[in-house]
Amino acid sequence: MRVEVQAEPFVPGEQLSKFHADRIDAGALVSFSGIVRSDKLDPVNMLEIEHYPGMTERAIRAIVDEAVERWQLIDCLVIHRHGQLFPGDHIMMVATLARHRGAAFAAAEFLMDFLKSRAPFWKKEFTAQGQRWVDSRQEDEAAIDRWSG
Amino acid sequence: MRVEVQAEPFVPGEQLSKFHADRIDAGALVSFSGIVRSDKLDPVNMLEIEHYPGMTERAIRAIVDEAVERWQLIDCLVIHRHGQLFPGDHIMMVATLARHRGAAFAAAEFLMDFLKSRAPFWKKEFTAQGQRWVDSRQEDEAAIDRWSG
Amino acid sequence: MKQVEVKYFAWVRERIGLSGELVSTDADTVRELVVELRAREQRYELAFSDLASLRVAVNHTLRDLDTAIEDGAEVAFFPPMTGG
Amino acid sequence: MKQVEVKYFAWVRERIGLSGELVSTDADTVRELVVELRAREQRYELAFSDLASLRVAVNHTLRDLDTAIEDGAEVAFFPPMTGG
Repeated sequence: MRVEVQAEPFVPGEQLSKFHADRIDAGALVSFSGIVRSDKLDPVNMLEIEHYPGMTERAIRAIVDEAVERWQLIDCLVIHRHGQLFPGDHIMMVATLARHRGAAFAAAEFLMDFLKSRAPFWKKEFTAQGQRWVDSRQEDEAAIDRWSG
Repeated sequence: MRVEVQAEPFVPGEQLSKFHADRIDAGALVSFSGIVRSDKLDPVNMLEIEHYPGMTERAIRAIVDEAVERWQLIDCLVIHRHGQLFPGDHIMMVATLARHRGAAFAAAEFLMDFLKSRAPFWKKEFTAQGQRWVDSRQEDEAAIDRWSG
Repeated sequence: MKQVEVKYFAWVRERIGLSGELVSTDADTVRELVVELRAREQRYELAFSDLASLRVAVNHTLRDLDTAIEDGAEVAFFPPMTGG
Repeated sequence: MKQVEVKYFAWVRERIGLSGELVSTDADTVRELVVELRAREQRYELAFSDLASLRVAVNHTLRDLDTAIEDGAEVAFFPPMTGG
């Protein structure tokens, strides 16, 4: 269960290859990676991600532990960058390894929903118009609720 | 929109790196790969996958086209092996690239559900007890129905 | 008489003992073709004994038993698919 | 008097102009600490003006405003998180 909080870039494909040791009891491998997106009409030149060093890894580990227990994951990976990122850069990734595909998909979506609004990261966009903090969205909170059923 | 039906092995991480050209309008990249699984109690020595050469690629392309249109995918990849596979081997993978994570996840799950029971592949397991065709499961048909809403 | 290319996959292929054959038929639909094939021999009867567990493709597209057959068509019979 | 390590992130940090400070306080809860801080200066008043849009962590765990504060605690204030 590897968790990395880092300023350095990473390549999701390389991480995926490293992550998947050949476990013969695993049937399903899911990965997600989030990319810095820029719109043509309102280009983002840079994305700065602030985090809370004392808390970040602890918060992510708590989310990972819950996912592993809930879906009996065989393995789980979370990488999240902080610092200055540029359009096309990978912000973060998760990978889940499970016996069946339903569990691997659900766990990856669960991890994303919780990383989005329960891990102490804050994004600031730098555009031609200036700087702006990215607002949290109501649907991100709603996404959390769907897992409490 | 690359579709590969092949006997040769592939490495999901390498395919993921190749797949993701740096598109700045993409925000979310999801991959799934299915692995030959073997149980301790009932070990599978080999998995043989038969397919229908004239139809397979056409059937997969139809599924891909629907996913691309439905979730406005920026790109989409499907690789599926046939022939003899062994525990730990990757059977197939899908990757989806979209603006937002909801679309990338939904499209990947859609592709998997349809590849499972609408693409002409048939799996046969070789165990110590002999050979057996893998049965389709009722829930695979049910999984298809959830997309018709 | 139509000429139809008939293909068999997975356990349908194993039961019939052939992966495909050219069939001359008067059948207008897949269902009529199945009736003709079942009447041939025990192994065909066995392969087609449970129609609910069979799938049909006509010219590389999934169809049902009531699909019309044209001269030169390719008709494939196989169990439910297990890809992915 | 308790000594509390207070941390500020994102726009809370920018409004107050500090990433953290050691605070001597008699506050028993986070809510009481916020009242004390708001009373200090305009920039604190501004940072804490909308409590609904603030999140609190005590000793690196998300908590609410009614959480008790012990001597030596680390209390962090920040906007809703935007990871992922």
